[in-house]
Amino acid sequence: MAKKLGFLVNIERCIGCHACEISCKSFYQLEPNMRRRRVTELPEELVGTPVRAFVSTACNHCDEPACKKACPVGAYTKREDGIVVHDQNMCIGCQMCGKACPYGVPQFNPVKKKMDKCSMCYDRLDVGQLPICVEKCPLEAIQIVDYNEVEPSNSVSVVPTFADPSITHPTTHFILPKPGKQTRRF
Amino acid sequence: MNHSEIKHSCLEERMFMYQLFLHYYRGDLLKLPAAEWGKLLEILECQPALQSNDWGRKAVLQLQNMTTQTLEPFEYDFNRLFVGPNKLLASPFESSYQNFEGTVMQAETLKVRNFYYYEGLQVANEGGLPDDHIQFELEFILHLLSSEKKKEALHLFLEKHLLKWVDQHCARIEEHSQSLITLAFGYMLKGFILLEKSLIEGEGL
Amino acid sequence: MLNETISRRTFIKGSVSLSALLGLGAAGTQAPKGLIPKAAAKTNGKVEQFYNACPRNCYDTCSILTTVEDGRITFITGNEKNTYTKGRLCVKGNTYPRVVYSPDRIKYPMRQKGRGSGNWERISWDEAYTIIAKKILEIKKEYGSTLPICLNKYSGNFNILNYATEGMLSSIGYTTRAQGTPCDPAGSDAQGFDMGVAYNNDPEQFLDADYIILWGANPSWTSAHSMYFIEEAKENGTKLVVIDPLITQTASKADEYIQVKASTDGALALGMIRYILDNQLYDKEWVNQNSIGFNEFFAYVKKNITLDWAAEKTGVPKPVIERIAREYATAKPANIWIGFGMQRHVNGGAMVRAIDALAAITGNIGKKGGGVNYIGGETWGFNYHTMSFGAPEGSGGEEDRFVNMNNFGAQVLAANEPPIKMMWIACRNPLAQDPEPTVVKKAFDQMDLVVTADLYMNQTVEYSDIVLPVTTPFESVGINVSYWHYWMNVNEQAIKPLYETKSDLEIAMGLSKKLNQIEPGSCTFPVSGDPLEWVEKELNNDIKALFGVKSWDDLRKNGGTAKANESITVAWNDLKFRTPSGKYEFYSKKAAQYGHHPLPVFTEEYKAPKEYPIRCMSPHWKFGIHSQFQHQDWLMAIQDHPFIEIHPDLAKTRSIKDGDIVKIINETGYMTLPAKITKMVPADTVVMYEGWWKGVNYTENFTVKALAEDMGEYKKGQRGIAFHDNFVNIEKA
Amino acid sequence: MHDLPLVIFTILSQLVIGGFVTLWWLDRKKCPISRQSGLMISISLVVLGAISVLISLLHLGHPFEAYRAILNIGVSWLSREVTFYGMFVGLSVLYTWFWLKDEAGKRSLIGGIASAIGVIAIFSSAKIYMIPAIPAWNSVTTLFSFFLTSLILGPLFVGAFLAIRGELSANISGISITALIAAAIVMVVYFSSLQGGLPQAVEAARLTTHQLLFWIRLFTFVIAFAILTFTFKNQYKQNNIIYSLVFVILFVSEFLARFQFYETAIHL
Repeated sequence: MAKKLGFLVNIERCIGCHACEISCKSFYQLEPNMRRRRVTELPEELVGTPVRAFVSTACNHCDEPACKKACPVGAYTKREDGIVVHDQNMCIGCQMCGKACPYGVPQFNPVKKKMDKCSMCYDRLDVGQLPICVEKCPLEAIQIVDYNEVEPSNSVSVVPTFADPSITHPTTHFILPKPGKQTRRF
Repeated sequence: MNHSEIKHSCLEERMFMYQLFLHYYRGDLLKLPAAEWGKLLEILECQPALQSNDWGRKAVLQLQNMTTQTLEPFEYDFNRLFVGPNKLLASPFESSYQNFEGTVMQAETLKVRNFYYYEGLQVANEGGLPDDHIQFELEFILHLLSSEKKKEALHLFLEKHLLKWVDQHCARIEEHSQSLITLAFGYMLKGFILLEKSLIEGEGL
Repeated sequence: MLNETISRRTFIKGSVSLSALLGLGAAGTQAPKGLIPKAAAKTNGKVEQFYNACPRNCYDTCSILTTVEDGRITFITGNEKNTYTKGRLCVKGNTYPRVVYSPDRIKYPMRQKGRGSGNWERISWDEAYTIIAKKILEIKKEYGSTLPICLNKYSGNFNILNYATEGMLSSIGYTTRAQGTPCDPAGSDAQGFDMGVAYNNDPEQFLDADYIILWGANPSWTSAHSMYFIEEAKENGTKLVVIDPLITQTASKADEYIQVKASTDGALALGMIRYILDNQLYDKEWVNQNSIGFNEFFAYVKKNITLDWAAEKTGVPKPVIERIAREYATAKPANIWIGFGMQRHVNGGAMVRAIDALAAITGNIGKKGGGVNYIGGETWGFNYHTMSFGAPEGSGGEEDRFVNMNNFGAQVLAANEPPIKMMWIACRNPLAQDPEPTVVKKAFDQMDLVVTADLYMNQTVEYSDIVLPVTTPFESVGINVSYWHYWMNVNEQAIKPLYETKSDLEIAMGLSKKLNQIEPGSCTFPVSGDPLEWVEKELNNDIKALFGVKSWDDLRKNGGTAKANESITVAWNDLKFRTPSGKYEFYSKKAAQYGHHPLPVFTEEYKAPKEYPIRCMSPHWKFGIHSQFQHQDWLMAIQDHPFIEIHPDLAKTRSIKDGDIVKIINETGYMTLPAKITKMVPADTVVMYEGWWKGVNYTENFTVKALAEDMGEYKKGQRGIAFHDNFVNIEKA
Repeated sequence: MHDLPLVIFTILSQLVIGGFVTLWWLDRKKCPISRQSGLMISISLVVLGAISVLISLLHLGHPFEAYRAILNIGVSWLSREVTFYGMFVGLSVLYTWFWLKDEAGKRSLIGGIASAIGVIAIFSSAKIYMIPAIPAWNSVTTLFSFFLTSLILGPLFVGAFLAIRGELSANISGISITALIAAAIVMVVYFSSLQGGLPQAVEAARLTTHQLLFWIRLFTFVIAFAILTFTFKNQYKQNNIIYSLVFVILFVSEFLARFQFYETAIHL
């Protein structure tokens, strides 16, 4: 059976440090505001008690990628293993994919005048290496999972700020933080 | 004058201008005493290239107004623009313009380095100084100008490198310059680059 | 097109005159050449890898793997051979390529005409050395000693070879030194009184802990690599308790978070001790065999401490104190990590002593996975060869004179006979990082010469006479260890130094050479030497044996990183304490000698003055280490302005809304910055993160007074600053 | 604002298609239109069509590679829009040719095919924007409003043109008033559905109504409606000045509406 690769983001472990984001940027030498992975702050009341929580997201390599449907030149392909790949050589920079993606993943690169997005480092995966963000997360909070093999029981497919997964069926899953006990003065 | 003579004189004139800018960016003019500036001005006043365009004329006019007082802040302003220690206001590195975040020693710098290699040259302190400092690019152009055979390479280098960024560089000088001299040289460079552009367009290739 | 009317003759004349005028041949003939014939062997696409060490003032002190292509760095990441770094860097480390190749680096030695004027002239290294050397000799002549020369160097780069700066100054005679540390002094004294010295367990042993209390520590932001082991432990069932006045990122990860009133942690520890003693949960055997003064301490607690008092004092309900005390006392082993922030109070040292006592009575000290972990220095046994040359013969004065780094401005101004006339600043940014920056500036004004060595323009450089450009770790050689983990990391030179940058060691040699040229024998520091030889001289047999390496070069060839022998990774495993009694000292005569209560008693916290009722804390920021990194644009792209965190209840009383500009003010100074309304801070406290200076005309220290901590003299020579006892008022600006 | 080329393109293309269909319809209904007038209108539509295509290229990162945009016609509505609109413009050139040649039969046939393709083009165009990622767009009202723009601007354009030429024989006011009433209903439905929709839709509605542009849009719309109603029964008033004026007012109105459509779109 074909693979269905997706990111599994462990918010319980994520400390919002942005190392995933910057290591990816450094490795691919992306322009300053280009981010293939982004860390965003979640609402303080995410788990009931107020905490600092972050989620790291990249391309969600959806089962029904809206970018692929929107792209007029067919620059998007979904590989057998589920990775949605954007061929920058074909891209004409119309930016429809960025509009159509519920997660706003494809970003317009103002230098190349083309769209840019995470490829799950498929060229690294193909030679047995992990994606940069997975390898470089100091907390090992990002994993690649073959969802055809395991459906992590403790994971969810949506967090606040994350768009309705029924639109494009993203493969990214999240492990939510367990609420800790708090004794607060305020 | 016949046709070839015009070209010849153009070439020498160009070499003069490139040399002047090379000296300028290398900092050779920083310690020039006031009297010597007068002589330099005299030479500049009889340069056909300078007199032939607005920016050049503007530059010479600026320099004619020079006094000993204007000489003093020249060095400080030169350093603020091109040397430091502050954030450079008009970086003399090509990559500061060609690289999107202005980082030096990236692909843009390597392209320049490879051009030098192609001509059998390298920066003396390679790795120690980014290869795309304007001073090296000017020196490289002078090297290419010295031989008719290298004309094609010269045009390619000008088009791919110097002409691509110097406009922006001059704009930043205009924006941040606080000294009459740095501004004059900014104008002069801008005017000269315009001439170079039209020359290349004229010669086609 | 070109004007044809001007004759060729005129023109050639011009060209020749230009060259004559400048006293140079035409470019490319006699002038120094920028371009030279290419070396034949040069090829493109050569990829090499080097080991580097992150030398910043950080627990994690990472081992770095640097990829270099065609002589330029293309990627910088962690070294996988180091089981603490684990092949990964923090967010700041990931920005190193930009740190090296930012066009904004300081490139050349420069001299400023008029301090703060921004009028800089470029000078050669030789000129720089000459100016400095002449000034040094002039001062020596005028005052009969070099004491008017003051060094202020601290933690910007902990490469062992960087002690060359201290060494060079010692080599010219006796000088004045900024002494002490704004970092850990009170806590280090406390642990010194209790155990002889601060000594922590290997942080990789969080995995062996059954129970972890992070007491005022926020490793999520300040030690991401430790946080990995803590999260792993949590996943294995270890309970993580975080005690902190703020809901830090780490507190957000805790199984249990306890919000203690700032500066009352000692009361909480003593309350827990009272419960443990009352309930016979303490380790009688451990206490009997390994400590002195337990009975006196026991008596103090019984007499003075009650749980109700502790609850009242700390704001933590009694049942919670009881439960945590029971859990901690019954977990084996239980691990406490005391953060530096917790002791930045006027009673910080006393609080650390109380927490130490808690760990001691439960027998957690000397146990793998346990301990009361604060800081350690067991791996720092280098030769410090760079500091070994001594003052030259005939130096005036008898010994170095010290001023307190934590009250630098005032003490420099107060110093006389002789006064301080010259300052050398390295690895520091005092105008941004010191309390009362206006006073520091006044001290600068009194100087004849201020020399600063730095990587980037900052407030201190702006106010210097001479700036010396320094190398990044990737451009020089070195060796690093950590004050937290047990690894030693090699730092290879990965690339040529850019521009005219030099390492502190090279600067020291260069200046010594110049001094000896002008006045032979005036500086004992070697005038030349290969940094590779220098670094080998740092390793002695003990340290080689400890790390199992033959030499620096051997380590370089074998992974670039080595871990110390297991025998030292469990603090006090042999239970031979380095106190006068050789035991754990609940009762410390040493403490009494230094004017403290001999027992770990509670001392009162600093009380808020009426006009300034709000505590303003300035903990470390996740995108910077002090004033380093924050200004890098890769990080500015994530967060481009400082802010102040305010609890919604407090904000309401001042009608402050999220994003409003707020003025923070007290008798020392004021600043204005945007508010972030958040429940992460208590309603009696506001938080402004430390080290932000780029793009603003203030620093977090504008309201910080040079208020001393209770301890610090014993181990660091000077007390620290109670940074977190900073009281202010806020209003909508 | 980087979507401006799209604002202009959609408005112009819908105007052109609407105008084209009107011209073809009137011509087919044997309303007397002189060859010269037909040719002029037809040419002006071709020119506007060409301009709209050129402007649409401006929002591409690589305008010269735009030809590749038809590659993904199997799934991409953008590809379909490009293809059908391209075909439409091509056919309108041919149509113009038959005006020039004055071949009424071929003209009618080609015009019919082109009209059908134009309708498909508008449909494709609307479908591009009906995406869940942008709740304010993801509704059938987008489809209606695109067609209504066409219906509001197209006939008026031709009507004004014919009125200037003195050849207007059909009551354009009727169509326009109907279109405006429909547009008003769609507007009401649109805003009430936004209000009851996802938070991003509510925000889009809030943003829209908080801009001055919205009130100018409403004002111009009402004014145009009033003028048209006033002229509806009075053929004498259906003159070149009135139609030109109303066309300009409505063009501004529709332009503003479309501008806001892009400007206030909140992404999920």
